[in-house]
Amino acid sequence: MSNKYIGQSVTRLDARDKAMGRIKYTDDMCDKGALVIRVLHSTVANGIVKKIDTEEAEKIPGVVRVFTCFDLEEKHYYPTAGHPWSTDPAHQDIADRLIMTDRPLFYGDDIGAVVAEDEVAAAQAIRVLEKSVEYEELPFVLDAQEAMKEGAPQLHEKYPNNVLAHTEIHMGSVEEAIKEPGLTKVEGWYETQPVQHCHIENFICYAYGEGDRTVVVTSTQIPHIVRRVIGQALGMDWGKFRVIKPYVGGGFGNKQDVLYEPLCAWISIQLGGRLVKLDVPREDTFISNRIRHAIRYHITSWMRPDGSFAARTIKAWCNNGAYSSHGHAIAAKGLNAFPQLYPCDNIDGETWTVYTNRSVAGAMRGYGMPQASYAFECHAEDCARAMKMDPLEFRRKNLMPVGYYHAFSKNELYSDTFNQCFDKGAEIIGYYDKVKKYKNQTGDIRRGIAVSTFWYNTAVYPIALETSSCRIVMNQDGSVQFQLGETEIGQGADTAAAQMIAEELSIPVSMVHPVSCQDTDITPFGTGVYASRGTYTLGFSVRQTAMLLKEKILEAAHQFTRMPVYNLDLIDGKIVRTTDGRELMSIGDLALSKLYTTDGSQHLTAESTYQIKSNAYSFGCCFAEVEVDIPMCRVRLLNIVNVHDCGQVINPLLASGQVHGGQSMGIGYALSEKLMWDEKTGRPLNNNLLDYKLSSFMDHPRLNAAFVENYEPTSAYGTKGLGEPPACPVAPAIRNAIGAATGLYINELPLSPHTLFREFSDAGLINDPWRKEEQGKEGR
Amino acid sequence: MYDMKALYEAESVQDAVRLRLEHPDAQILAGGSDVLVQIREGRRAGAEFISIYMLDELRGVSIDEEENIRIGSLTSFSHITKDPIIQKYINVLGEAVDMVGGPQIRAIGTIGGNTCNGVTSADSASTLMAWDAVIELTGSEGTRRVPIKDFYIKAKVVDIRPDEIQTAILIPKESYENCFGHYIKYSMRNALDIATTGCSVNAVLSDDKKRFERVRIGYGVASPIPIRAYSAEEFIKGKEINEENIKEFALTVLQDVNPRDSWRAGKALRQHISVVMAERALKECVKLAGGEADE
Amino acid sequence: MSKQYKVVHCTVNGKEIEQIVDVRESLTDMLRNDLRLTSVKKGCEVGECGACTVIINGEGFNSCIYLAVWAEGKEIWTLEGLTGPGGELSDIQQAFVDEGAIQCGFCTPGFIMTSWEIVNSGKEYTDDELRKALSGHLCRCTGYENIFRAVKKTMLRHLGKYEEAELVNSQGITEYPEPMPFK
Amino acid sequence: MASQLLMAKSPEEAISAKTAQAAFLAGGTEVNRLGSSVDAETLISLKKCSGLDGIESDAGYVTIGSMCTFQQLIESDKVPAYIREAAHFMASRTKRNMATIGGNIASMRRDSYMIPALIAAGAVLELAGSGGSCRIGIEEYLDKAAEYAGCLILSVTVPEKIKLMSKRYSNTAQSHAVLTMSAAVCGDGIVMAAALKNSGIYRLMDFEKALKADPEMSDDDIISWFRNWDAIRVEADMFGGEDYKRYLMGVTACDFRAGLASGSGKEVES
Repeated sequence: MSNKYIGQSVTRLDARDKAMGRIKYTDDMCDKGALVIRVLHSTVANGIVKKIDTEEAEKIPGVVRVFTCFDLEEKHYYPTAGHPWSTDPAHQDIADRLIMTDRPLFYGDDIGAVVAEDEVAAAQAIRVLEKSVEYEELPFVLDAQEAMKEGAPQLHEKYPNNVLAHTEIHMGSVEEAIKEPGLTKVEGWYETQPVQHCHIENFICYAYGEGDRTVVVTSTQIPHIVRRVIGQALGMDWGKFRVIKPYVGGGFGNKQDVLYEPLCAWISIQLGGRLVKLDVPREDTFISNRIRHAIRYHITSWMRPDGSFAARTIKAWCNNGAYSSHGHAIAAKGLNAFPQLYPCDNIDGETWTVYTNRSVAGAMRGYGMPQASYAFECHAEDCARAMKMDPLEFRRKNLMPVGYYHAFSKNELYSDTFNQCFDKGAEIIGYYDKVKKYKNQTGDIRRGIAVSTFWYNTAVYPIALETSSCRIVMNQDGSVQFQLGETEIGQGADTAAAQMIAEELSIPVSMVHPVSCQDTDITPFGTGVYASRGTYTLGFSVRQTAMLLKEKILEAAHQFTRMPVYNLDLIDGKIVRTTDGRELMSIGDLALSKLYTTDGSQHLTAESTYQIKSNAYSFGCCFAEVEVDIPMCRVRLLNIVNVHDCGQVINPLLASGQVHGGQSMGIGYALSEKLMWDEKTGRPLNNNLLDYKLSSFMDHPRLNAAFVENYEPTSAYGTKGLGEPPACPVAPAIRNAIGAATGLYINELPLSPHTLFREFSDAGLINDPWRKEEQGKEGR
Repeated sequence: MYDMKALYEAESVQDAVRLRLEHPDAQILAGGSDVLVQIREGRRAGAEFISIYMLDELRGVSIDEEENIRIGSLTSFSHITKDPIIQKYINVLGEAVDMVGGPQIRAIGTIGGNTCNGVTSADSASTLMAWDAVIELTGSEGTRRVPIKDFYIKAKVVDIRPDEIQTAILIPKESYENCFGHYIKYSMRNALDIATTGCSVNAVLSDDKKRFERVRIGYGVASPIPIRAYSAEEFIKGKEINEENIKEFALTVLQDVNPRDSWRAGKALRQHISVVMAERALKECVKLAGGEADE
Repeated sequence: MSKQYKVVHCTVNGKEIEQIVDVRESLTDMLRNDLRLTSVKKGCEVGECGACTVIINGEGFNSCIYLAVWAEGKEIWTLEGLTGPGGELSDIQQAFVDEGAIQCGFCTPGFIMTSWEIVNSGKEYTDDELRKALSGHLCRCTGYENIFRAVKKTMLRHLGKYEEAELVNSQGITEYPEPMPFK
Repeated sequence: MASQLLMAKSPEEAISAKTAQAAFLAGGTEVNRLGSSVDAETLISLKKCSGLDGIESDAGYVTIGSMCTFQQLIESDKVPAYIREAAHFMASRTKRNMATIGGNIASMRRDSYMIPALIAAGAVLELAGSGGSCRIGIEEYLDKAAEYAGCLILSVTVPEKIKLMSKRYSNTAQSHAVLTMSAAVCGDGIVMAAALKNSGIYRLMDFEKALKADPEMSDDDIISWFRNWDAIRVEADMFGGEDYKRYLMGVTACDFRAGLASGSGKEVES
């Protein structure tokens, strides 16, 4: 049956309020009288805090209290990752963080906090305190492979050689397979860089006492998990906390970690429940929240003359920064994807997650796949070139075939999704003509076009618990409110859920109201949004709950119409007798009657939890066309098209918005974004929005999103993940397009002027007569 | 909220001068797009400030009796770009300041502030340097005029006396008469960015448009303060307009620029870009002046 | 050291305002904390992200690096002022809603104020000029695409070019002229 | 609501600012309350006005500054007991911290805590007006209220040692009194005054004469005297019927006569 609301570009439910400026984010809700907290950060990359002299700071007018790492009576180490908890200790995240530590492990670690009446006094106090900390400085290490070597500084005793985890995969026998004659070996190192989420609303939370409990209002993706972690961090019952999540100004994974909520709650408690607000300045967001894992790959493939893979090996070193946060999950996801994207019988793969004295890496849109996609697709391009095959044809030949089944995750590729996406994208951008047009150019300014794809799945089954709960309450006029554990952070989860409920109950979307701001005291349990699970996961509990409610509605309808339930249905807000199509009463009349009847009055409501035991492949591709100005070492992105198979699209307008956002993050990842540290001092160099080159309006061409809708059989409404996939294929597509234009295929990100100048000089594309002697392999 | 010990608001230029004398260590606040940010970062926190933002008398562009183009020091970047006199005689300055930050920064930022904070990356500085601008300062003893190349002393230090404020920037007639300029800003992104290197070239061609009568070239971020590449200017003076001379002109700039090596950009990259920009900017000037720069 | 206060007289969203401020306050502080106009957002406090943009005497400014005392005698508009008395959205606000130009919504207020200035300027901006005029705002959710569409459509409608406005969504792929040796 | 507030630094400044549309603001319990009887364009605050808050005793008399609050009176050792007792009639401590003696007099409340006692004590007010300052008895001030309305009360002077009794009738400590009466020995006779809610503040001269003429009047005679006294207006209202009010005055007069005669008057030494 054709859908009435699903698949429609329904306007975002909160769009009007946001366009009027009356939407309330955390800072907008906080009372003016709140005290301001500023965190005191370590100014050494590795060390021990011997003493912090707080006397001078405490004298500054306006300073209310100064806390230091020595004020913790008991040290409660806690995990910060936004993962569902597990009763099996082997599955629990590593609990290695303190709200304030006397053992800073990176420049920007939290060693104290100031509470003041306004931000000026707080900043004055911080500047004074920073000069009155006595450290025992220790040597530090910033690179992942360096950190694994003997003699490198050890961050955590329980993890020798700073290796948080090391996993391997083996299939068939590489040793044997490479003995086959006539094989071509292709090898490459691929380097991805640390980047940051840069959501425009910095992390912010405030806390105050209420009865014998503490309320924490915070900008987060995972309110229920935040409550659990605050309890763990403070060594108190989890029920002693109530977490409220107002509208959020972007998260992208940074707010899928528990950041400063525990410290803020603890300070409020120390001050007898006073209202305290902790808002993180942009400079601290860059280094003291979470960043994306920088991963270095070494991939080798042995190709048969017909362009198929005989054997493949992969090694990946994943720089995790100073604390575990999400731990090995990011590296593991990349490794797990390697044998699936380009299946091969003989594969050896291993990956390490390594501690370094750098900002903590956590979840960021793609969760390891943008890095892996860059390595896999650069390597695939290199293999295609080695075999003198058209890159697109090479991919069509080697990519995961239809019907592929992955035993561990029970995922299955039900449709010819790769080819469908390639065809659609090639047609939109005019790929084939442009490939011909741009063959062997010679001028200073050259153009190139290329395509890349990626592997992605939806949600985290079977690696972790996948559950979603929903409550729907019907009002006397037949309209409903619904509550969900899945949080709205700008991706449109509320609107998608409303469309699903409208479809299931057959009432207009205007009668479906989200209770958007989750409150752990009221909202049914849910682990929040991450891993592109939003629409997919909530679909299960929403449909199940809506069906339960419909059952109650039809039973009530039976009471007032005498017709048997199986002859009744709910269509366009009316109770209809299916045998002859007659409309018997409106849903509003029914709801009113059922509530106020003196014979069996009942409030029509339903609530249920659904544990999801399935996953879904969500693939797609990106076509990028670039113009390279070789002398100026600049790349201009002319056109870009992403085609995604995310199953049935619930809301095309919002879905294309998600693709645009992912493309934008991918463009920055490819061309300009990179967090840098001073090798000598371990100090971050560009932790502000001026020196960290986020793409501006003038760095983007028009963005194009297209969809191939293969209904996902395992999904409640045929949907699959779409939040993260668009960020994955863009960087490799741009790299390959630059290669197509200049013949130079660069294995390092970002492809900024610095990188291009060095590579163009080495390759002789740039020859500065005055630099004849110096040109050559400059240090990577 | 900003950490200021005190804020004094000047109502007139004389008032500003009086406040400068009364509060010797108070710093001047014009548009504030740099100073306010440095207060928040801590560098200027807790200082006293004299705000001259309200002095409308220092805004506007005009031609004075000596036919200098007179730009009031508090004229905002966006107003300079849109000003008819600028567009007619020294459009390159309007283009240069139109590359500062974003539209909102250009609405608040002033050309006086941009030059007074003595930063080599200031987008207006390299062009003003290339057009031999003259800085007019007003103090208790009246006004004083300083050529811009003497105004910059060293990084972040300019020739402004304790009782003075900058009141105008003048472009002499012989500097702008049938002279055509082009500015290239090399930065890592196309908006909201500081120049990695800035190159401003202007040229006066011979009447038959075949030779270079005068060429001036200024650089930002090629040394601690904005500079002129005099050797290149000397080389090209009077030379015929052709590819070979232009290329040689571009190479000669290396004798004048000495960019430093930093994490923001390597020395080799800055040198390379300086040469490429010199060539391209000069070719653009020739085209603007109606000459033939053979492609 | 005693605090310095000053009374600021200005019009905000069409209403005469007399507000006493601490001279150290930025205009964002005054608008958000004193006048409770919370549509003005703080993203960086250094004039980079544009989330705090308000219109002062017809021009867009980053209110975070604009002293409150400088608002003396100025006419200021924030997003709250664009909505009609009965809650009617102006056409630029409606375009942001219709074109899916809003996701998390944190950069939206700043973007709409600059867009309001553009579409009411009566000028026809080329695509590059439009990008430059909007380049004072950073957004991480939308990749700027639907914002570009919303602003271009509204601009064209203001100029009476309705058919051309409807074509905006279909021009995703741009054919650029052959590359000159240099631009 | 007043649109302008002036902070007078001296009585002269206060007086020069006093126009028809301006009103003095003393403690503020009357001027600032909701539904206040005072409705002025400008308020002239006396809070910072010099010279109005002292309490001096000199040759058997005490001069109290008009801006002294009721609580200051109570806590002062110079102020005679009968004044402190009257001040206690204002039950709310917080109100006593604000209300001033000058303000209480100037507002001429029909249920004034203070005025009957001042009349009985023969208090003398020092007033300052546009024409300069003068000293008049409180009765004259009350009788010619309109004439003195523009003047500023500077101080109140009362005798230190006199025998004076006061009585106040109200439902609760906080509620308005239906009747407040005071009486004092003056020479060979008694001076008596009464503040009757919704009626007025009276010097009971007629009764004093009647008592003087027939000192042996019986209590019943006194009670019936008051029942028939038609010189003042007594009406029934929420505070009580006419007979009730007249009876109250009568029985109180009896108590005063007995109290003052037997020397057990509240001439409590400080």
